[in-house]
Amino acid sequence: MTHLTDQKKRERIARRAALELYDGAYVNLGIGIPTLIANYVPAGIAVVCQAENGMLGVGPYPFEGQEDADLINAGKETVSELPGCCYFSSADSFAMIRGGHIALSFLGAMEVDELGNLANWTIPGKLVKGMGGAMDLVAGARRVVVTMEHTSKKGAPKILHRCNLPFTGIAVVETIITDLAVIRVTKQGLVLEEVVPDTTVEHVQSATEAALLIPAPPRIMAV
Amino acid sequence: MTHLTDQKKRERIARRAALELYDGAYVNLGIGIPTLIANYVPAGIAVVCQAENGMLGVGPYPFEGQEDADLINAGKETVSELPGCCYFSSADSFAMIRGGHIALSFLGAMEVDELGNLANWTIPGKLVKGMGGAMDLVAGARRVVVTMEHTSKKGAPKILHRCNLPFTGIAVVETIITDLAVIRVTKQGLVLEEVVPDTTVEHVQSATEAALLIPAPPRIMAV
Amino acid sequence: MNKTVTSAAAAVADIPNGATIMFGGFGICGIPENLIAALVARRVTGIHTIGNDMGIDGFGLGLMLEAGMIASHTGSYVGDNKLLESLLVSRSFTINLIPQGTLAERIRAAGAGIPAFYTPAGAGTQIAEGKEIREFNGRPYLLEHALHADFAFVKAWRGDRMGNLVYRKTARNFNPVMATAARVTIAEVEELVEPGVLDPDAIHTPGIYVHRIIQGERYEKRIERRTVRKVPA
Amino acid sequence: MNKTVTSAAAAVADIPNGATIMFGGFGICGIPENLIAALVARRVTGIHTIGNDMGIDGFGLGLMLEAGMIASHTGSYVGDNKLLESLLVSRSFTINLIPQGTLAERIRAAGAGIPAFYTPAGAGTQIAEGKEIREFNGRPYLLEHALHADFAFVKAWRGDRMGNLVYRKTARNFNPVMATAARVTIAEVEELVEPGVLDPDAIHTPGIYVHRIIQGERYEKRIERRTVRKVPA
Repeated sequence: MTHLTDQKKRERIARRAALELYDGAYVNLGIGIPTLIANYVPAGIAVVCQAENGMLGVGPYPFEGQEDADLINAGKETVSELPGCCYFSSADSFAMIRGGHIALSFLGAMEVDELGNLANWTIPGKLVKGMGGAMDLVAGARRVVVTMEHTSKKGAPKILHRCNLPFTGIAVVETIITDLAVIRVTKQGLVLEEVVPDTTVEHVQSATEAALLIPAPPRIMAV
Repeated sequence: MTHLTDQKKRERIARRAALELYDGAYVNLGIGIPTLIANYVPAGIAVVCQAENGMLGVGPYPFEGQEDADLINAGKETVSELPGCCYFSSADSFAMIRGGHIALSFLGAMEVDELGNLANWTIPGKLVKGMGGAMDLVAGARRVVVTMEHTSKKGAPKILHRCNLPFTGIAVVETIITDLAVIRVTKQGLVLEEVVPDTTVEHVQSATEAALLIPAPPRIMAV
Repeated sequence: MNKTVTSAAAAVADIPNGATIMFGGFGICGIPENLIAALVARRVTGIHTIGNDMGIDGFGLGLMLEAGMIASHTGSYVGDNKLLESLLVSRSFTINLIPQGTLAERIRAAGAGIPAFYTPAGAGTQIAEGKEIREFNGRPYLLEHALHADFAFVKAWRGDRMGNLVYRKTARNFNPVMATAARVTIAEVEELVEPGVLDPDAIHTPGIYVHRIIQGERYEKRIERRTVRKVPA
Repeated sequence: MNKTVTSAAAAVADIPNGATIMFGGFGICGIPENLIAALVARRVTGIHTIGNDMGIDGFGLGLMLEAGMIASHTGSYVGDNKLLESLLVSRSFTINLIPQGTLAERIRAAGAGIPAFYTPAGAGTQIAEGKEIREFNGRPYLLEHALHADFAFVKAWRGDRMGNLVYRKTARNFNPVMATAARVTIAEVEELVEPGVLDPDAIHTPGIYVHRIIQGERYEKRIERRTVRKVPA
């Protein structure tokens, strides 16, 4: 198996996640790996990115010298405008999110389990930084896609039978995309749909606490 | 006692109601007599009129030829803009009303009773036209002032011990201004505060079903 | 991204009998004239309409009423349509009357993912019958539920092909909130422009809420009550 | 009607110790710099702050934190202020964390006369503890209550002396909704204009919500995370 740098892993995840996009999709990209997805939008596809602080049509980072203190994304980074963008208040932004108008929400995770439960906001005993908009996003977006490294830095599984950490949302995750595999959350459990070319189904299962269902041979994940 | 035409009665009521205004007040003027109040705003006082279909800063009827189909009040009449006016949606308009931001709501009434209950939207057995925004206005405005003729066309009292008609709101009316008197709704009951110069306290009481309290000699109502 | 549909007829072509449709407008101000006309031309039936009122005889929702297309109406006021009055008197029509603010807020709730909320409007009245009543700070409130629709017809002044909309003056009214509350929102505009033309700070309805947009034609924009002042000599 | 106050100091002169104050802004974008500075200069104490976050060390609400003026904070995120982190670790500070959308909606509810509403955010999580849970269409929702304040400090781009406000780009964020939810709303603007200058169709906060307005001075408008692309050669 190839040993990838963290940066390569993150790019691999983002590249695969971008294949979930479709023309005309309204999406929210979380902080971290999800932010990278914007770099891999397939050609011929136009998506509209929402920033939950109050913008649709978020563009790339501004050119040097064109930064505007009044124009940031939810990660507080300076961004630019795309034609057709618009602004709205936090209340209107979360009405949009909660009301199911965002097609796809990509988020990172500390843990995901086979019921689609998600934990990504706090570790008991450690500093609580706050959930920000994550609880609203996972409750409101029509599809929640978790993008994360398959295991922790120490190699411990993050895809579990049941989450140990406090939940961000219950039964909210629909798809998990990692540096090793694409996993779909179904009523029957976690279905292994794709694996990367440089690994095996057995390795993916060994890096996963939850049992993976394989109703059909997994496809090769595009990397 | 002077016999007034209906038009004179309505003007008298509107003129007295205008004395409830104060500089900087945000007010909603209902259909009918309340609409006339705008004609009697005391000099030196600026009030901002709200139209619940989505406008603050409603101006007078437009000059001939300047009517705009996109600019109407809640009575569906063409109106004009005053400087500093603004527009908003129906949802935002009633958020404003329900949230207690309108200082004064003037409405007509079929019946008012000594608990401050108001009936002004429907008569059983007759055609129901709908409550429009009246229930929201009486529930949300900080002060509700009823402006109406003291009795029905047939001379029957409209200020009752208890309303007979279906309620628009419960314990919502604070002041009643008629062609005969100004009456304040208090926890103790209806207090007769002012009577018009051309009538007597006895006459006002005889035209009123509810008992009128007179803790202090009524003032002369400005007509 | 291009949500432009070539005609009002095409924009409403898939609306089935029995659909629930929201109609923007207050009286006949800010109503989707072209979409209503196209729907009337299709003669779909059993439509459940949601709108503040039913306009006037011969214009706006009045046209659908006259064509016998409406199975029920939900709104706050009906008093300005004489045909509707007579249908109500003859009890041949179902109407659901709701306080105007509650109507607007129930529609907003549907768009905003709020299944239910409490409101003071109507507490203690007929409107409260059968509803949950709850006290907050000693005052009674009614539980009201989100009001959704299959389709929303909205009318804006200007729009772009991504669906961003700007309304003009009091023609805004119920349009923006209805745009958020339907499975499919169809907008008609007086002027269709390219993305980037509308000021991003001044867009009232973000394009995300609009699924189809048409350039309206031949706006009548009738006035219900023409009230004027004399021009001073 | 003139709501103009001559200085930030005058605008905040009556704020007592122990007041609950909402602060517009997301991070340090769209924060009421002048009003915060004036309040810090007064050294009022025991303030209960409500805001999405607490900005950064040395700017925004961070200044009030450093001055020891804050008794508690209600918001959705605290991660970008190191002093706050250490206060939380030492348990010398009370914080109430709320999902960002629930925070925004609770504030909107306060302004809109809605005492409580149901939301799906946080159902099944720690956030749900002690809260009423209710199913609608088979899905659990939490009952959340309106969140009011004594004062709201908001920052707009332009405003007029009647209190009408227009925000710029993502500096809008929590400002408009907070403007509706306090007994006294104080606005600071980069440019104060006469009534009639702002386009009535493009006003974000109607003047009715604003009680005092000041022309702000010397805006720093710091950037928290400056991220840029190279200009192509």
